[in-house]
Amino acid sequence: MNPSISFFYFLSFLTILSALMVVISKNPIHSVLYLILTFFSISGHYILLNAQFIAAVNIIVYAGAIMVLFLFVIMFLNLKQDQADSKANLTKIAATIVGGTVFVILFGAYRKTTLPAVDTANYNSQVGMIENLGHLLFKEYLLPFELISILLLIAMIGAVMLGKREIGERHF
Amino acid sequence: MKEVTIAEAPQGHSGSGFFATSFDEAIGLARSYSLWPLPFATSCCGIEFMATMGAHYDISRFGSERPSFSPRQADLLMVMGTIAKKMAPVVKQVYLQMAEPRWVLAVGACASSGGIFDSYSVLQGIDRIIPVDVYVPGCPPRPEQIIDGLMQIQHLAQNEKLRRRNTDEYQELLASYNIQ
Amino acid sequence: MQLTNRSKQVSNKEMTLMERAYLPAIATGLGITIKHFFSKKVTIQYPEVKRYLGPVFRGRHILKRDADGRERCTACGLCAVACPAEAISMVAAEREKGEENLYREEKYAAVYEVNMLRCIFCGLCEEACPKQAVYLRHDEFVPVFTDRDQVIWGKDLLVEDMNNRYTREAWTKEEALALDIKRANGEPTNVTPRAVP
Amino acid sequence: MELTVFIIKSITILVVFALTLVIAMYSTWGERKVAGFIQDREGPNRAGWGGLLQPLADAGKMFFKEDFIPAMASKWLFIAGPSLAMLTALLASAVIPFGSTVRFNGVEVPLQGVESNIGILYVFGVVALGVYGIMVGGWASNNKFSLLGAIRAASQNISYEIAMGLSLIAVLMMSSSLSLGEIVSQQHGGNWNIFYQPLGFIIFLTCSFAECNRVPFDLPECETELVGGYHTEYGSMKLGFYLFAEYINMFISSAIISTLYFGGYNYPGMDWVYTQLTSALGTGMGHNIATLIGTAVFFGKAIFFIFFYMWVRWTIPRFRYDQLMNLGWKKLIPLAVINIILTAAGILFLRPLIDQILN
Amino acid sequence: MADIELLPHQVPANAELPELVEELTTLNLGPTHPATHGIFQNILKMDGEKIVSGEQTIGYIHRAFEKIAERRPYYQITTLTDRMNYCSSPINNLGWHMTMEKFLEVQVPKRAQYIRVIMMELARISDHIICNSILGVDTGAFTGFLYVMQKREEIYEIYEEVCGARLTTNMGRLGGMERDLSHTAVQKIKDFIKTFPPVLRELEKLLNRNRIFMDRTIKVGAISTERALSYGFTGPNLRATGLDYDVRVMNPYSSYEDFEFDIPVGQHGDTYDRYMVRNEEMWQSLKIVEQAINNLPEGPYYADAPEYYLPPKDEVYNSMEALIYHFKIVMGEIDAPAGEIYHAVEGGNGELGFYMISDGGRAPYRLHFRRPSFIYYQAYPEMCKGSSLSDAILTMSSLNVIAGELDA
Amino acid sequence: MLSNQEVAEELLGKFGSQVFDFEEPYGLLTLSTTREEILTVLEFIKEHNHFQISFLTDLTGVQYPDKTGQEFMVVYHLHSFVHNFRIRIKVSIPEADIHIPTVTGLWESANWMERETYDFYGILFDGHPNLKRILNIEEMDYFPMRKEYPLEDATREDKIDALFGR
Repeated sequence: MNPSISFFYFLSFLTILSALMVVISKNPIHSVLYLILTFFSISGHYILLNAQFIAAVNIIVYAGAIMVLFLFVIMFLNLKQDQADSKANLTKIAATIVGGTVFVILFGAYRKTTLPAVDTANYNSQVGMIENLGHLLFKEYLLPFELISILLLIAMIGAVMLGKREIGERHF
Repeated sequence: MKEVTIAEAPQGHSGSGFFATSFDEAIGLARSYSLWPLPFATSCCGIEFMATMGAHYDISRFGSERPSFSPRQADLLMVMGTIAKKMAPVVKQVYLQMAEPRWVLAVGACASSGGIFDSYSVLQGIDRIIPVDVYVPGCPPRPEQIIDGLMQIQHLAQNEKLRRRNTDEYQELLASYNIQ
Repeated sequence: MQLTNRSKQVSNKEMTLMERAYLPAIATGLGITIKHFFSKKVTIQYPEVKRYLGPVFRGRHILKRDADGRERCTACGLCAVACPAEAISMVAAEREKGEENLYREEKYAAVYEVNMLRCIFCGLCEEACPKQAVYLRHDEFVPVFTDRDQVIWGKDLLVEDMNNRYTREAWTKEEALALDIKRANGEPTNVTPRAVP
Repeated sequence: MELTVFIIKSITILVVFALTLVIAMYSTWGERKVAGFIQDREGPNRAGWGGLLQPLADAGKMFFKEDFIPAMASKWLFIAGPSLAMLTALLASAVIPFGSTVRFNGVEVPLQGVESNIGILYVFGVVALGVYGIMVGGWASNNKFSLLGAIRAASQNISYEIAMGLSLIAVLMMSSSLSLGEIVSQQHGGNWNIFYQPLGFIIFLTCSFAECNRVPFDLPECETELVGGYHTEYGSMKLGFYLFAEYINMFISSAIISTLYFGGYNYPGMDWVYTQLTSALGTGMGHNIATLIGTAVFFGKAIFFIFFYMWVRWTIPRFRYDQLMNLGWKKLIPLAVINIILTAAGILFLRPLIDQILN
Repeated sequence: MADIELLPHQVPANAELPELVEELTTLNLGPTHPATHGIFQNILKMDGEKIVSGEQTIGYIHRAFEKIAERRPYYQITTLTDRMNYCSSPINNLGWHMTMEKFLEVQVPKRAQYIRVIMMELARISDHIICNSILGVDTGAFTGFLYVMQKREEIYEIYEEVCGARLTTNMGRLGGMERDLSHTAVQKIKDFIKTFPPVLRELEKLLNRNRIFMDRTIKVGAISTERALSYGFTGPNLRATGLDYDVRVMNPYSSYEDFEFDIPVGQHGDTYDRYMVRNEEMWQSLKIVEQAINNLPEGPYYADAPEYYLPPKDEVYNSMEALIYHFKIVMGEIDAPAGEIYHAVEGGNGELGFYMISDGGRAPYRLHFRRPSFIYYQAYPEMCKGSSLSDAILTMSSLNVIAGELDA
Repeated sequence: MLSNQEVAEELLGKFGSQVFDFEEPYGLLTLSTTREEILTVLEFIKEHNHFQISFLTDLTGVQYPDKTGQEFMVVYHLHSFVHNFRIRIKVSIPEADIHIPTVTGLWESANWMERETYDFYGILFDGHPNLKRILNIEEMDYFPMRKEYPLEDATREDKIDALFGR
């Protein structure tokens, strides 16, 4: 096995393990930290795919910003006291059923798909590099890119409007 | 990084070896030049402490200018000013929160002995509740005297064996103040 | 409301455009601090360099002897009464025959103790003493203590050593004032520190 | 050949690492000295000559201080906090180009830990993670002051990262590369970015103050409000790690500022020096010495910015939490956007115009 | 966050909302918090970073001044007043002496009065230096503090020249001063007048018009004149609200009527106003010192009142009469009439009053100190309500609450 | 300017025999009233259109253990900034019934001053919003400023009264 393959297996193991720990951990803070670890190992996968830009952005955006906000909210809500709460058995059963169903669907879908074979000879290893990505985004797909940014802008404004507190409401 | 434990010397071999002694000395020196004080300033002596921190006397020459208001980070509790009976539990609490090794400097007449306030509300010296290493007389002491006190503490720190804080005598001393 | 005609409005809260922009004020501040960075330092290297504490500084106590080496204290107790900290205590004794070279008066203090941790160095004892016996030295402090047992100073520490007498330029307020006037007028003073007359 | 490169690379990385640590260590001494000098006093001068052993004394004391974990604290996270802070602080120095290249047996090895085409993004990623150390530690302490400090740190770092990134985009637009080595070499010959990006530089500088939690943005640990902020409950070497991480961060951001805006290892007249050296000492030796001079210049710039951080710290008051947020979101971000637009206009219209005139 | 109190959220009665609970954090500010420069505790109910309500606990250095004063002869009470507002102890000492002089109807010579004015104004400067520079420290600007502290050190040198101690000066005697101003002291005071303005200007440049500082202090901890009066504010804190009440002008004592000075007032009684008023008061004090030192009258420095003022040492040794007076004064057996008196001086923080009842004994029958800090500090919760923690700390340090004066 | 005469006459005219013991020690108008009238007297001079004696300078207690039936006294010092006029009002209360109405409704500043007086003397101010000890520890079971209690800390050991001194 060459080093990158073994590294791939190691990363996959780490990803799945930490993803499981996210679900299993009782303490929400621990969950968040495991989630961050998951993002890291996913970034590792990106690097293996020679997509360094995506890897960096994944860390900056998800691990660096969004998860900080998660942690922030959890710290503020102070869920530490509630960790002993026992979920009702019904909830557990329902969760198992839903989860199981999703798993079955995914598995079925996976079985139906045939993965395209990679043409190793003609494969451009630089496709994930940032220059190529830039060309794609700002030349070929300029319109969809701009539309998406407008969409995000609208979403952001909407979130601000929703989150804006009225006078007299509680504030952080 | 628990309290460093050095293996017990073999029986029949008294006194610490050369290495242990010079190591003790090195750490003692390090500690003495990095005494971060917790200024527990309640009254007049606190104002003199400001002068000690100030440009003229400059306590930072001794490496002690970083006042740690959190007891966890402090090495030296400087009790400056009157400690009333209402305040006494707080002083003791702060002392308990400090991590070993810790030293206590009672600055001024009030902290050392109550001074002129021989009244119903004032604690007659903080050594009734916590062990004090050095007393600085004066009401308030001049900055020079506070520096003298600090240097005395430095002297104590330099000559202290690493193991002192684990000895029975030290535990007894603490026990006599109902600590631990 | 205005009560007098002397009031003066001092606070102006309107900011100019320059002040709004943060940076000019910060630059001014940085200018001031960098000027100090290169200026002369005022620090006194204390244990090596000692500051002159002024002619009337109230340092540690001393019990004076007279020129013949006799103790001046007559154990009248005025200093103990004047002490707001109740730090002075004494036991009086009658002078025996043959002790005239030791004590100047018929009565003397057999025990004279000052609790140095209680003392607040207010100088009232010095003022109260009618026999010029107790003084607060202007050139020495009480040293720091490491033990509670050291803090009560008896006569062994307080009484002046004849080989190393405590001297001052002026002993009374009047003397000090006269000396000061002379100095101010530029007259030659030639005062050497001396023991109590 | 591979082996020589590997050895040189390892030595470079080790040296870079050691230098970072030593500089951070002596920054603590420098901070106390600078504070002293600015405040008309001496600063530490008893431990060793001029107090030079002061960092060692601090370290020795901290190592042998009783290690303490508060009873109510979450034990593992309490330990993880300072470790994370230290880790993320040290990671960033890997991509900074400290000098041009050294020639060794005809092999050119850049003085840079890792040359990466996304260097600046890597730095950003690492910096973005820096806040975890503070947040985790502050939360794990189970102390209200620590928690407030942690929360302030989190929101402050996230907010200022945005402005920081936006101000950088202008630089990246000019250099059209994300590689730090590339950005530096483009600034060769007095072509420093500071001359083209003064506004961006000021925004970047401000944000770097905020990212390092330095005055005027030291709210997470401001002494008079939150005692020690997130590290209130920390003692011994864990506190040492936090303080150390702060100084490493300071060094890293100084290094990045000099890389991005002040030409890195470039200095005026370096070509002349280079030709003189190579003609005097030969291409190999002369080149290496010229590189070393460049590295020294780089460190000089970085140390100046460390000094600048300290200078500012001992001069101005700090912001209040909401004012800090207002400054970040309502002033710096719009300014950064304006800066981007101006730069874009400059690149699109001004540069061809100048080129036309020159030709 | 160990202890959290859940309070029902105040929901409008007609609103159909699910029951909300509001989490209030209790933050214990003090007694050993670095910003509570003296020692007092503020228990703040916080909603995030906003303060909902606060309650203070004081008395952490209660030393029973009033009880001790009932046991001490009149001349020993200075050792208590020294330690009351220790930032400006000469004002307290001399205020007490003036009370006694008024009570015993002793006429103090003009020279002594001028020396007292000089000392009191220097004390006011040192008091305000501490308050204003500590406000700077609390906003994070530490350096200005150390610049002006160097000048405070010079004030202490002047004290030392005059009375022999730095902080707890035990200054003045019943009937005058304990000694005349020496030539060195005069020289030092003149030097101080020359060298202080540049340093104070530096502090002003560092803070006054710095936007960060202005933003931090403007509209922080504001109080209106009416509320301030109701809360018993006096001194710079009252003047910051715009009312020019100053004991030195309203009821001049110790020849204050001879001097030209203005009463600085602010606009809204916020932290910036308090800062600016104190700042300007330093300039005014400097002006007074300058006038006093330049017009220092010649003459004796103590009153001709042998039954109250200790005779010169030489006379004690030689004259029987002087010796008797000496013993009587030291033993505290002075002939004080029965009666009561209230006398106020303008202390560093406001009207410092001495209410004394005598029954003719050697010590006061009852001595009550009107301590300005004690009275105005109760307004603190109202002043910091609704502001953030940072504001509350600035409000506290701009109020200049001196623990010794607060708890007595 | 207000004169003592003017104020005294106005008060006598309004309250008659409820205000008594007029004195002028060191020029400060001093008068006594009863605890039933104290609130109305204070309110009257505070709200008086001309006097405007609206600033409560000081409030404190005094104990006279020998005056049976009037063991305690509460002293109010008031000040009119407009006229620069000070007035002192005293109220005597017996130890057996140690109550007096609070003036916290008129001045906020009275709050702590009354608490202090309670702490020192045990005088109960009826209607006070938060009458508890302020300077001393809550556990204290006596009122330390009363003359019968000693000043000294009873636990002090290093003091030898047998020696010279006090």
